Amino acid sequence: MVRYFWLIPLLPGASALLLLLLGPRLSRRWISWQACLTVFLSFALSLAGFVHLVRAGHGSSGLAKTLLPWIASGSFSAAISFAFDELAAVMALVVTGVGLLIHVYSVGYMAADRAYSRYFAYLNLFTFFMLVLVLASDIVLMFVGWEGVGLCSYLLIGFWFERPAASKAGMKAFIVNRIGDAAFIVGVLFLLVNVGSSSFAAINAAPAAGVLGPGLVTLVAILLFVGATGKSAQIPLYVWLPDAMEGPTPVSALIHAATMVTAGVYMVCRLSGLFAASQAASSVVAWVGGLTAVFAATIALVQHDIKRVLAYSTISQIGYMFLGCGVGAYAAGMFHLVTHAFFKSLLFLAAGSVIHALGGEQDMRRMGGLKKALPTTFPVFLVGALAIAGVPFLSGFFSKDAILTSAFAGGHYVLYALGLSGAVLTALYMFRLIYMTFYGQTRATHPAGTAPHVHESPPVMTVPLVVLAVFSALAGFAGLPVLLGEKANWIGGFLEAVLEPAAHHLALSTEVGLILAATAAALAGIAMAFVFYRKRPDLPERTARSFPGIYRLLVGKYYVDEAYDAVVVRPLVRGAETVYARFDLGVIDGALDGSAAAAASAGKGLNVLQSGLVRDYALAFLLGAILFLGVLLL
Amino acid sequence: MRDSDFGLTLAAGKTKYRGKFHGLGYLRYPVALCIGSVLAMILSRNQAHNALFLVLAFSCLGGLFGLLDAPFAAAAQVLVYAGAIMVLFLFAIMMFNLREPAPRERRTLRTFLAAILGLVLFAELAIAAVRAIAPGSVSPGEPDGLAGLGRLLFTDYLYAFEITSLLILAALVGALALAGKKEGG
Amino acid sequence: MSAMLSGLPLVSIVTFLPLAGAVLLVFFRRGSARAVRATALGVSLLTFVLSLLLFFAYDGASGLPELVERSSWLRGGIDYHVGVDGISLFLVLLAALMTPLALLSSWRAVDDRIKEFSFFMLLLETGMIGVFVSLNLFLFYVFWEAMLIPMYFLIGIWGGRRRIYATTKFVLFTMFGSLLMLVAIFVLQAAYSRAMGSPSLTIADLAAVPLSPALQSWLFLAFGLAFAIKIPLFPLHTWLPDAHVEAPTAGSVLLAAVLLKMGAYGFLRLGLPLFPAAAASFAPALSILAVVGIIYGGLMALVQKDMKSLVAYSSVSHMGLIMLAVFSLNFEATEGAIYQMLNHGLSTGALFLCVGILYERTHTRLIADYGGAAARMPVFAGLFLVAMLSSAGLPGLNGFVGEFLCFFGIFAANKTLAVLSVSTVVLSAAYLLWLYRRVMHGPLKDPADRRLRDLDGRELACLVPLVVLMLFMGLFPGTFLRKMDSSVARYVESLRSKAPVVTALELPGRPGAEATALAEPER
Amino acid sequence: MIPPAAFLLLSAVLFSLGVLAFFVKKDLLTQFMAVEVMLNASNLAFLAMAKASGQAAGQVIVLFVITVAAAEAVIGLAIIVLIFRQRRTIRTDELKDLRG
Repeated sequence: MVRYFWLIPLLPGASALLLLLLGPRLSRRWISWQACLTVFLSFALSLAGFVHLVRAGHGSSGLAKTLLPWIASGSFSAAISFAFDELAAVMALVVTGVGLLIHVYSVGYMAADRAYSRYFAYLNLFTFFMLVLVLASDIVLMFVGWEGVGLCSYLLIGFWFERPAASKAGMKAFIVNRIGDAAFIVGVLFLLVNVGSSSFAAINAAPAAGVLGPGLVTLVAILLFVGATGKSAQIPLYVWLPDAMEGPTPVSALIHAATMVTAGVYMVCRLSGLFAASQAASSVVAWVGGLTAVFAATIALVQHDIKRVLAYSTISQIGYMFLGCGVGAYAAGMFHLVTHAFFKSLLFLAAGSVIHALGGEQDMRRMGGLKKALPTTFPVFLVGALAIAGVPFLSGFFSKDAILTSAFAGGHYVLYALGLSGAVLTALYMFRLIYMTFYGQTRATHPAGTAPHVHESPPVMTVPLVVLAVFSALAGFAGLPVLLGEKANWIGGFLEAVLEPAAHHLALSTEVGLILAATAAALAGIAMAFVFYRKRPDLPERTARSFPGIYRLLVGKYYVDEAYDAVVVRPLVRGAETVYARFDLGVIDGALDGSAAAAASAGKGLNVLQSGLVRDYALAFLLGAILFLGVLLL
Repeated sequence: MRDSDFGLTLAAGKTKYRGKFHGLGYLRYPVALCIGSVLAMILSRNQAHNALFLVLAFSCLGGLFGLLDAPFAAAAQVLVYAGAIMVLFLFAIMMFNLREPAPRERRTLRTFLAAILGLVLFAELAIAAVRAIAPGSVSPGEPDGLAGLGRLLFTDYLYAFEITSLLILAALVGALALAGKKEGG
Repeated sequence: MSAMLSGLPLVSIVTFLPLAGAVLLVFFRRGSARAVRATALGVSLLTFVLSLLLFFAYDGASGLPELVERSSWLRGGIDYHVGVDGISLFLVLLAALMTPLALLSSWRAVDDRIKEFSFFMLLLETGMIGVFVSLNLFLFYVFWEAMLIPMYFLIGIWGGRRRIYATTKFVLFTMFGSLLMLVAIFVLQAAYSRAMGSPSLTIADLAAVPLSPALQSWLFLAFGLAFAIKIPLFPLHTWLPDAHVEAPTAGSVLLAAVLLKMGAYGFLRLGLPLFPAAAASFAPALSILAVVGIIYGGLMALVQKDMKSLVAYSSVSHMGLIMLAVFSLNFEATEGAIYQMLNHGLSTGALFLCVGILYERTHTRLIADYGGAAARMPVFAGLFLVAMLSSAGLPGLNGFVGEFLCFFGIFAANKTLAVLSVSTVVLSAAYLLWLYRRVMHGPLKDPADRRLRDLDGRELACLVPLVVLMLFMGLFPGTFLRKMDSSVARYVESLRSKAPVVTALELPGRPGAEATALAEPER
Repeated sequence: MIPPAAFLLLSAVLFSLGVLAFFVKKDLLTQFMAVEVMLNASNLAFLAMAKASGQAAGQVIVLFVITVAAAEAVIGLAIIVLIFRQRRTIRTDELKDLRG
């Protein structure tokens, strides 16, 4: 069974193809089963491969399979070849596992949608591309998956294309991603030309082998990282992710929380050999991650749309992952990626359940008091919130702690402080969300003036929630702090086969202190939220009034969108319009029409010679003949 | 006529082939007749006379062709040119039925220019002719005669020959289409 | 297979079958539109099938032209000399594929003077294929010019409102270029005659003639101008949007898919091999123009209000990339350029077909008149999307393979230009997706408008083959690249052997890249 | 043996006279006759060279020229007749339609 691991991506791919071609003719039942089953099979295969790797222990080189000699031209070659190593196994499990749950959840969530088959076709297609990205053993093939998930993200954000906002958000996502991808391509080109191979093994080995000079390593790593900032929504290319919430909620959960947006982190981990070789590039990664973590968290504090809060939270959490990678703790970054996939998709799906229950309402100001009405959604939401806030013994606690500890251990104290303050903010905005949504009085209004009929979602939606909640709660035990023993950090050990190991070790007391600090941060955030949004609901407004500037800045999301629009988009379009009118139509075409006019007037001048008498023409002819003959005779 | 004598003696005097020119004597008359009738055509203002002068000139040329060992060309010249084509011209003149003779030609700038250019052209052609006969430029030999000509026509020049027949056909149809139409439809 | 075919003059058959079909059409009665259409389509389809045989018969091991037919035609080295090699083979296939599709696309769109229309289309096909298969310079020129005539009429008779302006501009531009080329051809022939004693216009022979640097430069410029206009290279591109906007759909399809390739093909077949030293010395300047064209075309496409001129400007941008690759003068870039020529043919052809399909329904090409068409035309939306993504170079589709090879080759030659050219990745996504959003997405412009029906069988038959081919070429580029390999290797080899400057193609002030060594072909 | 140079010179004389006639005359018909004179002059040159070089090709050309001249005369006269019918004149200084 393990031998057929290359079917992991192909199964959802085949399903997507079938759905795209035959979609509208198939029954909903068939579509649901086909879509979920193929992802389930992929999951089963991933699990089998994972078990195989665990059993084989260290020293196994993983599985590899070349399907096609894809592009080969001169010194450039890239094959469609998959590899299944520890890193890919973890990621594939997350993608197929969370993906499966979200597929199942979607069966319920999208039940009423007209374009049911199209939705599942896109979702399957996404799974396919994501798995290609994960399993690719060469960077060009990874780029196929990389762009493919971008495409699916475009398609799914704009799934309800009749809504202008959705269509616009989809386009924005794709184009912003492409900006990153352009840098990524340049990075890949540097690698291809200098390393001479596109396989990850060769690239990771290149800095050590001296094939890439130190300057080049930094340049390439930063270029690739720019690509990652696009895909993983980091500063400065994060702007598309909040808008992407226009897509269906399960899509936000799968693509814009659990899997695709973390592809950048996965890529950095995949190329950890390259990134680790450049101190400068690593610092860039760490700083961008750390700053994004805090930056996005501050915006999340003042958002009113429940999904946007989660979107900014996602940006912030991915910032943590990059922070981890940047300080050399790749395993910790990956660990956080896994736990984040669980609790963030849980949060999104639960938010979807809330939205579903309220008939499409997303504004938290019109929610409240849903605790009783949603007996399953509330507890699982709470679990997710506790996990992300970093309350001890839930998954987020361990993974975040692993990152912060590594930052501290590496001597990056400023980054550590950033991370810690981000943790406070995380707890704060998450519990703000909990209190606004589930506690207090209902503020829900209905167009008709009657209270909407709030109802809990069907089991097909709640069961995945519960499963995810269990994982969000317990996944942390895969990577316990090292102070509990050398083997405690199981996932770190597992991934060590592929990733660069974290170098630093701390004294026991320091580590305990850090854990306590993290716990304190989480609790402080929750306490603040409790005070602000539960005990003294008037406080937020008063605070806002006392710092009007900061508040407006936050609500305006630092006006980054507006700045991009004013500095990049509008000058480009206006400039192009001007150039088109003035230069293309004016100068170039004008020159042409001008020369035509000149030729015409010259013709008029020469018209004097045209008497219309045959004899004059003949005379000219004779003159020509004489001259010609004369030349011949000379 | 003085013109021709002048030309021939000029050429004869210039070259060292003087010895070969003694046979020219009896040629003097057809040559003179030919040139004279062309001159007469230029001077006369009656179109019918012009056509008849041309018949005369072309007949003389036909004789000269025969002297150049081209009997078939000579026959064709007399039959087709002097006969058929010029008769065609006469028919055309008859159709116009012009009562008054053509008006006097005025000596315009254009005529003067044309005369000068004609002289220059003649000078050039004469030079070309003399050079063409310069030693080494030609290798005399006997033509194959009429049979050889026929063979050439139906082998090397077969396509050209066939195309000419098509051309004649096209001319026939064209002339009918052009001139055959009644005025005003 | 090839043994069976060896007796047949396959190349000539493929070239002249459309012409024969066109002559056949002349004898049809005026009223029999259906029969005329069916015959024209049948002939072009048969041509395509035969051209597929060409693909199988071509072996490609030596890299030299195969299936060569040669017989003397006129004096002065003018021979009838045709054949295909790895560079021309797929362009012949492209022309043979696009013509039936273009004919099919105009099944309903053109109902005026259908006989003449079909006649010119078939004539155009012969011209296009002829240009690609000619191995004699004079023959090349004859076909090159012969192609112009039907296109002139296609735009001038069946075009839009400003068709006369557009077609005159088109002819003036292209004629201007090709006349200079004709002069250059004669000069070249004379030079060969002087050097070698007997005249020849065989392209392979002419490459061997030694030319003084000055003469070489002039000749290269004369040829280059003709080709640059055809490509079109910035700033000679302004005829293209006009011609495209006014041309009927079928004309636009062939113009974009095949005719633009003539320029790039001309550089590959003539411009560079005949004048390698001049080409190398002009390459930096032309490369810069190409880069400007990439960015300029992309920006202009962004602000177009007419769908057809948007696609036309996108062609300027894409062809710029192809030119840049051609001037990178290394193996990967050249192969990428050829591949990208095919891709551009398919994707832009498909885009014009899509625009034509929309135009047939609503009779407007203005983007602002559309909105939400995807709701009414889901199948069309899907196919349009694929065509668009292929044009934008999405991995997994054909565009990516060509684009990436081009990038790779360009990068190996000059990093700055490569980085600038990568901007097309962003620009093409921006203008195409924006177009797609405005036309296909959003609320329906006029919900009562029933004209926007989904595709019928005929339109599917137009688009589906292209989309399938896009996927196939994206996944199995080896099928195509392997047939090109030895020809391209031979081509690059000969350039390098003749002009050592070529390897150090770097802009002034920038030291030669250490990477160029890697760009040497392996075989 | 008649020297070819003599014939060539005669040909030159006739040709020049033809040219002169073409420009001096003002009616289409006579101008057309002048063209015929020039054609004959060239025929003479062809034959002279054929004789000098001993190749029959010159004679073949002459035959073609005569044939083509016949066709040309037919068409030319037809055109002249047509012009006369429409304009009632064949004077070339009155025909100015070539002026655009």
